[in-house]
Amino acid sequence: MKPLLSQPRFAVFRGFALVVLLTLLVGSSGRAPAPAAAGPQKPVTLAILHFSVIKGTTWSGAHHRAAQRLAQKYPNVKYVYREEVGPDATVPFAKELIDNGANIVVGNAEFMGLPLGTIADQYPNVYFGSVIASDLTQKRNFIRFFPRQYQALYLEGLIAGALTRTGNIGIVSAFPNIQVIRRTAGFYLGVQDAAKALGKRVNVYVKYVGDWYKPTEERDVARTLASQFKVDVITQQTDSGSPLDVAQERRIWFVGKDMDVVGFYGWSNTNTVAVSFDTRWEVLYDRMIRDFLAGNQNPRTMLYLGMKDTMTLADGTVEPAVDIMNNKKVGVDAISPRAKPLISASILKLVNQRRQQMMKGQWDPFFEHAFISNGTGLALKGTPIPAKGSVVKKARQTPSDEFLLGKFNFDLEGMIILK
Amino acid sequence: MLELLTRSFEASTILVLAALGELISQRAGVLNVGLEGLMLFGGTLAFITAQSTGSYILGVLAGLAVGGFLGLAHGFFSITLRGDQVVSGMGLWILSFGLTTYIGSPYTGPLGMERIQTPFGLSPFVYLAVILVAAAWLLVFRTGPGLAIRSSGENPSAAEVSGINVAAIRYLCVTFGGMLAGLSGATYTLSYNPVWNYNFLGGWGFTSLALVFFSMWNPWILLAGASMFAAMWQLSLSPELVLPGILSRYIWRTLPFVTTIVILSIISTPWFRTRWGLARPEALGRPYAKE
Amino acid sequence: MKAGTGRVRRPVPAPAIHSPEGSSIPGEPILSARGITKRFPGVLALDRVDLDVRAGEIRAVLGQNGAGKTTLMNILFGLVQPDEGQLYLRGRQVHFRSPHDALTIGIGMVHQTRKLVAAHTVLENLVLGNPGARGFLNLARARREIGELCQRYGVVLELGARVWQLSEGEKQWVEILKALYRGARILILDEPTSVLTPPEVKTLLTGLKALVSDQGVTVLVVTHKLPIVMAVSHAVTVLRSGRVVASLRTDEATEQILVRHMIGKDVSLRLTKAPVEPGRLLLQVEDLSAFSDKGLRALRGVSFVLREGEIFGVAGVTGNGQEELAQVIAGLRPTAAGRILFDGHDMTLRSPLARWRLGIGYIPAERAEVASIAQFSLVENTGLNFHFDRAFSTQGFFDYARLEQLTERIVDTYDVKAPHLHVQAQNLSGGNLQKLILGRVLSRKPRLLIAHLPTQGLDVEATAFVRGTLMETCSQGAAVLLISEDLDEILALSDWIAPIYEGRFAAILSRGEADAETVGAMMAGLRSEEAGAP
Amino acid sequence: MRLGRYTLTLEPRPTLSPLHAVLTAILAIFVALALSSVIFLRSELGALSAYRVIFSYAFANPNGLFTTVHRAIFLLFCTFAFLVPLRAGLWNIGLPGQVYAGALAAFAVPFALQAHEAPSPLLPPGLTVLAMVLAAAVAGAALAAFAGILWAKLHVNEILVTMMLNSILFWFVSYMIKEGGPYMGATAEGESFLLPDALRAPTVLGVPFTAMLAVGAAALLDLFFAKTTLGYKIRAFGLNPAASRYAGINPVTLPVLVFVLGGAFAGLAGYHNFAAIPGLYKISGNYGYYGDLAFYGIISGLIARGGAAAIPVVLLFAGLSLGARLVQGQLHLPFGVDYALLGLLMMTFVPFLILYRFRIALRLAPKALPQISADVPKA
Repeated sequence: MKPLLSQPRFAVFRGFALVVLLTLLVGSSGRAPAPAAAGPQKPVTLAILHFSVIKGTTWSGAHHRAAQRLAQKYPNVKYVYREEVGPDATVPFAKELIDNGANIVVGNAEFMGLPLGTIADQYPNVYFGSVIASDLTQKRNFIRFFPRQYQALYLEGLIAGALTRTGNIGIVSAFPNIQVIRRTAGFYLGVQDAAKALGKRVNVYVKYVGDWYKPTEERDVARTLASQFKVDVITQQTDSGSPLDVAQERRIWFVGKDMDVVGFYGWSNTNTVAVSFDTRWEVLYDRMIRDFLAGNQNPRTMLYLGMKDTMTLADGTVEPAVDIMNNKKVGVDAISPRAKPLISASILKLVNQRRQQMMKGQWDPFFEHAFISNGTGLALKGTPIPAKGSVVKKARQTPSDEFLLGKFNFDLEGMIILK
Repeated sequence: MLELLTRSFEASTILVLAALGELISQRAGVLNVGLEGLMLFGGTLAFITAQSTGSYILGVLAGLAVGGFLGLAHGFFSITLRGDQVVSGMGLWILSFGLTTYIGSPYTGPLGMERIQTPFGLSPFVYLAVILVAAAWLLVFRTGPGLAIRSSGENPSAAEVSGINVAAIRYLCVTFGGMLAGLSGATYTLSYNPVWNYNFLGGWGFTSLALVFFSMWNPWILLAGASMFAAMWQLSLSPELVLPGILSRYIWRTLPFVTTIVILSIISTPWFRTRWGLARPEALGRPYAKE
Repeated sequence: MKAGTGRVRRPVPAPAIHSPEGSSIPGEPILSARGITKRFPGVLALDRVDLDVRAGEIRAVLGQNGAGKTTLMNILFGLVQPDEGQLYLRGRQVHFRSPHDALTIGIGMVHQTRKLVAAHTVLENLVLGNPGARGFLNLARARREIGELCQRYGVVLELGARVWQLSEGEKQWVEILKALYRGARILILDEPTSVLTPPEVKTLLTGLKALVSDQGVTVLVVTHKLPIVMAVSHAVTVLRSGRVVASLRTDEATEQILVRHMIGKDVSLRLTKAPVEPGRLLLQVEDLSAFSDKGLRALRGVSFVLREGEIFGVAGVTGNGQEELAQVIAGLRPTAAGRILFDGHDMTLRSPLARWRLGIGYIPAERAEVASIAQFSLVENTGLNFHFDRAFSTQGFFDYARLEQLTERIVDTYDVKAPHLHVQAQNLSGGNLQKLILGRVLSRKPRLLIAHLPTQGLDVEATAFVRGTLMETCSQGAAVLLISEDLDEILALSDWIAPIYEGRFAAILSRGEADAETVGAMMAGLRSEEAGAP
Repeated sequence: MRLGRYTLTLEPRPTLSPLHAVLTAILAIFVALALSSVIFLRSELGALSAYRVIFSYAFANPNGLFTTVHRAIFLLFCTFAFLVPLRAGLWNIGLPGQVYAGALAAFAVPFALQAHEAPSPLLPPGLTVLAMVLAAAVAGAALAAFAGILWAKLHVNEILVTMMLNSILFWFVSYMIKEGGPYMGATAEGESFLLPDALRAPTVLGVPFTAMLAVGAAALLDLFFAKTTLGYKIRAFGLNPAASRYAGINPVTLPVLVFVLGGAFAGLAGYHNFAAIPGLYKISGNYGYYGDLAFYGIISGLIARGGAAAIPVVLLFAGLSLGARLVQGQLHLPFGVDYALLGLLMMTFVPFLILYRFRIALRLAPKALPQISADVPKA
């Protein structure tokens, strides 16, 4: 006969008692700021105002998926959203969501920054967030955020530069603005590094559509690049699926942006998509949620996160804020199995090496490379386009975030902008 | 350059198909300003059908069917109920604009099917359009039914007393016009840009309508006009190929529309009208009531 | 829906006819109507009409405007379906759902308002709807066949010409040929002479007689003109207010009898304007030319003068530039050449509004389409001539109260029959509408009145009223430019008579110089010496 | 049409009563709402609850109500922009283009005065706002007048011209606000510079003063058509251009005038939408939404056919468009619920318009008559 109170049973009982005790303790100290450890119990509602439709766009789609992942990871995080929120509806929808319990309200287009900023003071306990809006006044609970996509774009550039046979790469782009120029610069630096390593000449053509979302025009622009400029690798800085479709039709390589369209949308396959990158907005939202759960009255109001910033998902995967990704695979594995044999081992090695370095925070394409102006770009008030050939930033020098987000207004030397 | 022409032809096919149906319908006296709506609906249902069944043919048939149905509805409003044709047409446009956005939204994205074969580098719809233009010309100008159609649009009561069933002719023509508009939409979503997006036409239906007026109701001139507009469209998107760096790209983008207005104005001048303008069907847009 | 495929029915003889007049017309009827009744909203258009048409005869159907003649013919042609009654062809009951059915069994109709496609060629019009034109058009064959047909009837037509280029007489022949080409054995002609010149009328009547005697075609002629009836018909049926009031052989009838049947009482149609002392020179038209809508020179150098108190009558068949003349003087059409002086001032370039203000009033021929707005109330319609009048507006506001008073006065004075002043104009009959328009225009006290076809389509009483009013207007010192197809009207009212042909005045005759024959010949394009004018 | 022993015919109504018009419009809207219930079948909530969410947000929730009112003002101007030419028988579907033209002109005022960066010494803010409003009206009017002149002088189809102008203006706005365009905002993200605080529209109870302009215009418009000679002339022209020309109404100036008036209203809509609504205060070019919303003006114009009558209609449409987008997020419906509503409203409206104009008469048909016999000899 075993003793009445066997060890295991007793353990269970003891454990139960401890939980009850803890619960009582926590419950009684409810008015005090909750300690970080007790975070998972506190409910948080993340509200995203999508400026566009979710389905069919890479931008809002990526935000949508990010929020769903967070809701998966944190049982206490609830995700609510509104689609196609025009400027006039930003404030009323935000207020309505707050009235229904939203704690973090995020607008995923720049134009929402201003309206959200105006109501930030009215709701001191709510965090507001907007993708970068550089002319905004700082507010305690107003968070500006953006991922360093240029890092992933650099890796894409390496792969694209290695893949091209014709030596022509095309970018279907929206219209010159700082974000587009910055992204394109990252990609272009990668292409040129690959070209140098392989000892070949690669032209990068940029053709602007004039808008973010013009499916018919995007298609015609992509087709012009393919047929007139003989590009055999094409990428886009626009939002519709047309350029991808052209790549598939022309049987040329497509390099994706912002989202893994093969893995998550099934819009294509790895026979067309050589590589893509994924923007993990959840890493940025995760920072906000953690700040909120910590009861931070002063959250980090500037989140400019890159590959070295990570979070752990519900299934245990650790993911950086941006990473190359394709068909749910990351790193060198993200490169399409059909494309991989076409890329020299040295480049594959370089991709892997740079990625590892960036994830450790030891390297950055914008630190490494000089910025030499092409004489083209975007004239801003007070910041004219630097003259062609002028060195704006020397190599091995860190550009400031303010410069990258608000002043980087020129194309890098050697890019071909089609007018 | 050849490539630019190829794409112009493919773009013009969309315009030609829709405008050709409208031309026949207008020849019979029924004006359908809701062309854009019929194209949107035809394109959307063609896309959805093709994607769900994996068959282009079924997709095209769906486009034809829904276009025909909407044409028939326009016929009912304008022929049987004798309503204002512009009201009914605008109604169809806005209806289609709204409903296709709703219905198509879950299907946003590429079609994801093996491409339609392109014999000699051009989509089969291009050849189909040219054949239809020739057929329409023969029908309208060389056959008895064509004479009946033209008479119904010129002077319906004269046609009626000649033993023509004007209502039937108009119904047939407006339905046929709807079918072609549906086909045109299907051409867009299955061949020209096989990616569904809301309001994907962005005004091409109205351009088609303008082309009908421009064509002086002659299919061959229609074909020429559509090719010209499509070439202009391609030029406005890729001016660097022909005239690099003259104008802002945004100003270039306005070029096809500005040209349309200019041409519409030219063909409306008294000088032009007294020479060519007699082609306008006399009873166009007017409901016909039997005595 | 194909006609002629219906079941074959046993012959049902048409019931015997009970002619009100009693006089029986011998012969076997080819087409019979029994008890035909047709109602239109608010009107009983036909009331139990019986009609027997005999094979190979010319049957006249006589009646005033509104007697129901055209409705009856439209029923015989399948264009209108009767509410009650039956049709019999050679004793067999038939039912026409559309003109197609009637055409199939050999009934053709020539309509009063031309039913031709103006933009098409003569050949295309003739072929239209022909059973032979199902597939590709064989125009060469049709041209040959129609050429033969033309030869047989002695008609000269340019088959490749567009219909709008033809004269009215030619168009008439196109319609007749069209019916014959379709194999019509029964031909219905609705007011065939209304827009023809006297010589054209003569040719037509001769042709019709030949059709009947040589080809055995049966002809129904609908008219309100007694001379036509007397000249060609074998028998005549008189309709009045939708009923058959008489049916008799023409050789048994006299004009007086027919007039009595037609009108129901003896009415003197003779109104004649008293001669006046010519007043001040008011209107001078010098070498005026204008283009038609089709861009053709429709008016070619017309000159005349008009003094106060005079009526200047322009006689002619529609389509010879009358409409352009009226519109150019009213300011609605630009002048191609020449000038117009009003009261000594050049007003060639003045706007229509300025001309209203100067005292030029215009009554267009299309009273429902141009002179009034169907959906407007009577008050609002009156406003058409007063919206620019300072007396009727203050600070941009329209004085609707005053307008209503004026309308009421017009309705009373001009005997306009209307339920109330706010009824839509489309509910008025033609005569009442014309009286309203006349009253409205005359309320402006115009110094010059342009009256284009002022009595067309009106009944006898309304016609008399309108003519009387025109003369009264003149006696008060106004001048009238009267444009009419009705030679009687012109001759009765005008001080000066100008026959117009192809945009030119053949002559300008004083009332003493003018007689029906001369003017009629000039309307037909005969030069003055040929027409026997002084 | 034949139905058994009866024939179905349409007969024009002799008089059109206003009460009947109101009833027709209300019935049409109800039928449309009933039809669109189908949309909500996809959601777990019933249609009634969905409508409750829509309407309670649009009209009972203070946030929603303000936005509804903002949109209603915009729609009211758009409605008038469509309605005035329509009364003259002309279709102004160039609302989006004229809205943009108005906005561009309104922003041109502070731009020219250099007041978009620092308060301008040249003109006090109040006068600047006034100048902006006037400029917006003038620019909308000028753009519409272009279509009007082409129609009046050459009879170029106004639907086509205004539609083409929409596309032209869309790209012209892009030109102005992107890539170094004169109005480009600081980040060049496709938006214009931000209107300084001092130049934002004065508000009354939180509602911009444009509300008063719109409501005032509604009342004046009814008065205009019912009482003035110009209103009379426009109506006459719309019903019968030939008769109005006969009556001395100038066939060139009148159509141009209605387009000018309509365009001015659309220009005001542009001012309101981009310079008076909180959250905007700048021109944005890359969202198609304004154009789409402007098209509601066409429907409310067709339904209301009058100034004051348009007010409830635009309030309803503004609330529906806003509330539908809200339930779409709430009930996880596919995008486009509001567009579907737009379409269904239009579809039900067309037959109801015909019912308003015509009376359907069901009459006993004449007895079925035998077919014609086949053996009739030709000769």
